[in-house]
Order: sequence, then structure tokens, then C-alpha cells
Amino acid sequence: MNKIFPDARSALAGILKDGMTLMAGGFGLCGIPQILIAAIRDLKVKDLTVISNNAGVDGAGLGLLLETRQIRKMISSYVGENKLFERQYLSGELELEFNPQGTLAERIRAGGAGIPAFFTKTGVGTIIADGKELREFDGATYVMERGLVADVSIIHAYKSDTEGNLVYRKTARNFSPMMATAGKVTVAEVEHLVAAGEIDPDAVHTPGIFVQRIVHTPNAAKLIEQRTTRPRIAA
Amino acid sequence: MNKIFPDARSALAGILKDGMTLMAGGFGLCGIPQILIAAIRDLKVKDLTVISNNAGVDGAGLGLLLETRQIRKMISSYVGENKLFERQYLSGELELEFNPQGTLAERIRAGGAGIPAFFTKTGVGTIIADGKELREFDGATYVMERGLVADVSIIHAYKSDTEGNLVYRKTARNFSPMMATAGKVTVAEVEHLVAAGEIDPDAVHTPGIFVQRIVHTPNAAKLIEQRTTRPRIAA
Amino acid sequence: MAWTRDQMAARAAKELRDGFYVNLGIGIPTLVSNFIPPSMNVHLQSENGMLGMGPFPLEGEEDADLINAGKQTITELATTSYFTSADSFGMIRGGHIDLAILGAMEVTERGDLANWMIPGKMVKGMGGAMDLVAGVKRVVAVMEHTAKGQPKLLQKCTLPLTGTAVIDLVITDLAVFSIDKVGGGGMTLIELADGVTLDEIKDKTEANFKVAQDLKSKAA
Amino acid sequence: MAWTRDQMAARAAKELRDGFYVNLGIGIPTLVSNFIPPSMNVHLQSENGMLGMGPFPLEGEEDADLINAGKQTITELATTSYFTSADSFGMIRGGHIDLAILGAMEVTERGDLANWMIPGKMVKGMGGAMDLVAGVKRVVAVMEHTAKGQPKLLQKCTLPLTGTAVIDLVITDLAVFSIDKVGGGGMTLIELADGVTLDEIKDKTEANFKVAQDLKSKAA
Repeated sequence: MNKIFPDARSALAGILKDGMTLMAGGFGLCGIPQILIAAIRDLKVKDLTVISNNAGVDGAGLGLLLETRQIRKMISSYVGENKLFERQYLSGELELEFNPQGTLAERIRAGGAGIPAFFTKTGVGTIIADGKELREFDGATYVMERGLVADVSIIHAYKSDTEGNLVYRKTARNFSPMMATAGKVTVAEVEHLVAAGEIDPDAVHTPGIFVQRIVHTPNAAKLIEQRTTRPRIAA
Repeated sequence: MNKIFPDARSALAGILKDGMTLMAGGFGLCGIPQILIAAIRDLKVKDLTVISNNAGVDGAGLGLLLETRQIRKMISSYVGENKLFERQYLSGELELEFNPQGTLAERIRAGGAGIPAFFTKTGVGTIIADGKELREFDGATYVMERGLVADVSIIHAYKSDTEGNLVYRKTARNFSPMMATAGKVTVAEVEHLVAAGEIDPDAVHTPGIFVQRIVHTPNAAKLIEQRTTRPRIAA
Repeated sequence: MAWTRDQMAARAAKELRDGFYVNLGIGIPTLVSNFIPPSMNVHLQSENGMLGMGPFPLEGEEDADLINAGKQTITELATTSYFTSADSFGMIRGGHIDLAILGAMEVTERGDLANWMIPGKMVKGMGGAMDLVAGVKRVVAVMEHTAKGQPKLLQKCTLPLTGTAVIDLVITDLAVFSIDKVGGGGMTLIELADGVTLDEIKDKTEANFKVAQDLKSKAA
Repeated sequence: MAWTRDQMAARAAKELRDGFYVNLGIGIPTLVSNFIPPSMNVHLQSENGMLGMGPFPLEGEEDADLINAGKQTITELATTSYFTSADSFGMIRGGHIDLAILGAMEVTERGDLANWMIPGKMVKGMGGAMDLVAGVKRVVAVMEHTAKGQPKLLQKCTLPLTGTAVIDLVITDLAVFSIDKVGGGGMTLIELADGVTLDEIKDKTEANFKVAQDLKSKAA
């Protein structure tokens, strides 16, 4: 079973269809699968429901799929950085479902772990709980949230072996490990591809069972959204 | 804030009391906090409710606390290896609550993550679901299970830094990472103690926030329950 | 001639496919790993928290930190990864394991399974069995056809259940049955051990079963 | 004299204790890290998946894989660990973070908070704010006392809520209030900025509040 595909387009072949649900890893522009997003743009699949913490920025990340109007609905926690998003949303072209960030992360984990629903305190008493079941446990009120799954998950990892065992780097990890578990098919773009046995088995973040397709993207530039620095103090 | 204690007894001082709930990591005798268990025996706290996948064997692991009759109730998935357990259970001295292994692991994770209840397919239609709420999601039936927390969790780790960032080794990881999150106080016995910065931050299994007390136990012998080997083929 | 334990394991191994992630129970299911074709890439999961389980270690190379769900010392492979028990059962419950092969005390014609508890005897616990049968995509039971002369393939389990409508295939020492657990189409006899007759199976089976078309022609 | 942003951050820093695990929001809360006493060991959490957040990097040393929840480039420390967003919010929801300091649009006398949405304006989303206020042990709001002359400390929020009965302490540019969110004991004025009078606070606050005993004697 060879999981390695020569490029993003072939790694996505046969698994995309109009109206599908897609999960895309990343937080802001950190750890996003940008090569796979660009390939989805080129493959022109449309009416997508996309589950991703953010919606990219104008011209980068999921912003690419907004430009081409391939996204019908977003499930996110924060979309503040994207003017195009705002225009499409206000014009009614784009549907939007907000989830608190922790609820979104947990819904994805639950979906991947066979848990159809769970209770959380987050959002009780706010519009997030409207229409959802409330229940008391030990004197506190909780809201029931449902697990989420996707037809396809696309993620970015720092390193993969040929089995699909993945390692992420620093805060680029974020939502990707849960999305790998919640996609019927998970496609990973990886900066480094190594032979089986070259990753310490105690240090694997995502076991290969969750990764069906791998594409090696060694030289993709990484984008920084808020370049923030402190001054060098003269010696 | 110094988290390092000179020995197991001092690491447990002031946090044990009769009738408390204790979580103990390990699967069989693999990855059990045996030095801490021995110290709890010596400290003579009693009427314990112990949450642990197994109950040790005669003379080792939680078997030590069965000998001294310090355990009133066990919440476990499998207790087959312990004759003393059997005698105390059949005589009515010991209460026992069986949980399917995956349900037990998930209940502990939920407790540590602020999730009071979740739904699972495991155990539906069996005595495990008796008296519990059943519910349909998308045409399948699920049973509601509750999160678990403990007054104190005791765990074993391979390595810790002075901040309590932990790394486990191979299958000795098992239940310990979830128990670390579900204990009001978590005490870790560790084979190797290193300075902060010596563990790759991408390879930390349990962040230090979950570990309140650390005791360095470098030379504890590890026990093997089922020594199984294959023959050497003559060259 | 009834199948030996090895023959039953070899028959179970025919359910494996290249690339499968598989969980093997204790007993005859453990023997299945001896019959994986060398050309086939099969990943064994151990529910205590490991994927890519290797063979038993050479004597003197046992590692107390490396055991399978039966608490036996094992080894790792180049493909191995370790994870928590919560993640392991997330994998199982979430339907990511392709196949589980496990032992059984009783199986019914609708796929109910009992394999963890005998009333009156000391209960050891279900371990991960209930999670495995509830979560794994395809579940194969391997067992003796009868116990002390009594059928183990029943219309209804007499022992406490491990799961309801969970078994897809039953391999006994005498025959192989498929079960349509999802569609409710009942149990079908699909293979006989060499020299075993349909009459013998009928005699030793309490469960109702159909006989597969191609088996009928062979048996005729 | 109203407090400056730095003075508000310095006041908020007084809520820190040695060994605390703390989450700081965007804006004035971010400045709090400049006022941590050097003798004090405080761990900053970033909810995207990091504990032990260091300062902004030197120019040229930015790492695209290392950002905080405000998407700013940051650095790591010797104590740092990384984890998934699910584990990060498990940490938050499970009550493991000692203190959160965050910005606010409106706070009520019973501790309700609105800080994520202004109807009629484009909604950016709540990010992790709802999880933080629901899960963190102690929550401090830092905000201007009024907005365009209108009180922000209210009897009832006019904006959509982030959480109900979630705020323990409010630090404005004019004063500090404690809120008994669990006991339902309402809001109490406990400090005034230098030169600010009780009358000014009464004038600029819609919420009902008591005045702390020791403040009364000082103000008298």
C-alpha cells in the first residue's frame, strides 16, 4: 500500500466532489495545507462546506477558495482577517456557522473518536446554545454539542514517514491531529518525508492509520500574518 | 514553585485522606507507579476508591493495597490476575465497578477536559448500559457515560523536566496522560529527571501544568507479567 | 476432520487484505499473525496503545515497557507508533481499525456475541472487548463449534452479552458462517472443514442458518 | 487621573501568583507580561496549543510555525511544551488554567461578559473567548470604564453574551471591582485610580455596586 503521491493534484484525485465537507488544518496562516488548498482551487470542486478555525486572508489560505467562490459554508471560530469573506457573507453567498474554538476542536476530536455528542460548559447562556439541549450535571448547566466528521481532511505536517506517521512543528500542530482522525480520507502535505523507522515511535503525533495519502512539499514558503518583533538592545 | 520532592512519602504528604478517590496509571504491571503505591501502603490511608485499568497481581502493584485492605472499591476493566482480589470481592469486602477499557480511558480524559458526559456505542445492549441513558444519533443507539476525576492521581513516567513536562516510554504510556489531567493533584514518579529545556517541546506527552509533584525514582525494578519470547534460530 | 487451531487461524488470515489495520484477540486469534502472507502489509494494533506490533522478543531482549494487550512482552517495528489508551480506543471506537479477530463463547444468528463473563464464576472483566466489537469495521469470531457437546452458535445467547449484532463472520473448527449483522439477513454457512458434512453442522448448531449456493452444489 | 494602559496592565499583574498558569487576551492583557515580577514564575498559555510563551522574537528571528493566539510571532522558553488545540482547550475547559485576563466591551454586576460581537457590524467570531471564560478558574476583565461617554459596567449586557456569571474582577482606567460570581453577592468597588472620586465612579457606572469597607475609610 503506497501512500505517497507525486503531487497535490494526484493526491486529491478521485476524492473530491461538489457539495462535500472538507476539514482544513491550521490556525490563521500557521500550519495550513496551502499546496493542497491551491490544488483544490485548480480542481474547481464547488459548494464546499469547509471546517477550519479561520478562513485564511485575502489571497492566501482558504482565501484562495473564497476568491473562486468554491465555498458555500464555513464552520469556524474566527474569520476576522478576510475582507472577501465579509463581502460574500454580507451578500448572502456564503453561510457561516460560528463555534467557540474549544468546542470546534472537541467536536472534531469527538467525530474522529466515534463520539456522536458530548456536553460542555462553553457557550451556556449565549446565542451559541440557542436551540441546543441543556442539561445539569452536579449543579452546573452544560450544552450538548455534536461530533464532526468530513469527507476529506487536508493537513500540513512537518515530517512524515512512508507509513504516514506524522510529526508537527511548534504551534503549527493546532487542529491538524484531530482533523486527521475525523476525515474519511486524510491527505497530508509534509515538509520532510523519511523512511519508516526514522521517527521515534514515542514522538509520533499522528499514527499512520489516520493518513491515507501523503504528498511531499519540501520548498513551500510559509506565511506570517502578524510579524511582531522586539527591539535589539545595543550591546 | 519547586515541584521536586525528595522521596515518595514526602511527595504524598498532606494530600491523602481516608475515603478519597485515587487514580493509578499503568496497564497490567506496565507503567505502574509502584514506588508511590508502596508509599501509600506505608502511609496507611484507607477506604480508597481506586480507578485503574487493572488491580495488580498478588504482591505487586495495587495488590499491595489489597493485602492491607486499604481499597474499598475498584473501577477497572480487567482484574483477572489477582487471587486476593477475587477473595475480597467474593467475601463482599471489596466493591467493583467494571468499565469497558475504552470507556474507562475516555471517562478519565473527559473528566480532565471539563466534559461531564459523552455518548458511546460501546456496551449498548449489554449489562454495562443498564440504568444508563440511551439515545439515538443518526439511526444508531448510544449510551451516555460520565467523566471521572480523582482527588489524587499517581503515575509513572520515563522522563520529567523540573517543570513536570513528562515523556512516557513505549506502551508504558497507556492511561497515565489522561490520569494526569483528571487528578486534582497529580504525583509523578519518574525514571529520569532533567533540567527544563532538555526535553524537545514538540515531544512532551504531558505538559507540566498537569503535574504538581515529582519524585525521582531512578533505580526501581520493572516487573514483567507474561514473559513471552520466540526461539533463537541457530545460525 | 475438524480443523486444528492452526488451520482455524490460517482460515481467519484469509480475511486480511493488504494495508489493513487489524486487532487480534488472545488465543487462536494471536496465531493469525503466523499466517500473514509475506507479500502483504498488515498493521497489528494493540489496544493498550500501539500500532505496528512485532513478534515476541528473543530471550533476554524482553522490555517491561513493551507489552501487548494480553500483557505479553513483544517487539516494535520500523512502522511502530505509541499513543495513549484514550487515543487507542478513539481509533477503535471511531471505526479506523479494519478488522478484529477475537475468541467467543457464544455467537447468535444475528451476530450477538458473548465472550467475557460466565455467571457464577469470578468475573475477570471485559477489558477492551466491548469497545472492539462496537467500533471495528469488520469483526470475526474464532471458536470451537461446540463446548462439552453443546452448541455455541445459538438463537439467543445464554451468557451476558459483549455486544449485539456485532459479528460478521464466525470460524469454528468445523465450518465458516457469514452473518448479515447490518441488513438483518441472518447467518449463512459458507464453508465446511474437509470431511465435515452438512448434517454434522445441522446437528451441532442451534442457530438457524442458510446454506450458501456454491456450498450446496459442492456438498451435493 | 485615569490610569494609562500600562498602569491598568500593572494593576492586572498584581493578580498573578508564583507558579500560576495564565492566559492573556489581546490588547491591554498582552501588556501584563511586561509587569511580571522577575522573582515570580508565571507560565503563559496560548490557546492555539502552547504553554510557556516567550517574548516577541528579535527581528529576523521570526518563525512562521510559532505564533500566539493573536497570530503574532513569539518565541519559546526552556519550559515550553506544544500540544493540539483539543488538548489546549481540554486544559482550559477542565479548569487547569489559574487565571485569564481579557478585554471586555460590557460587564454586568453579576459577572456576565460581552466581548465578541456588535450587532450590525461584521462578526469576526468568538475565537476561544467563550471557552476561556467558561473554564478558567479566575477571570479578570480589563477595559476602559466608558465607551464614547457611555458606561460599560451595566446591570444587563446590551451586546450578545460571551458568558454569564464568569468575571471575578474588573479593572478599568478608573477603578477596580470584584464580583462574587458564584455566591451571587454582586459587585464591589475595591480600588480607585489616584485622584478619581467615588462620585465620578457612581456617575459613570450603570451597574449596582457596593463600596469596600477599607475604600470607604480611605475615600472619606
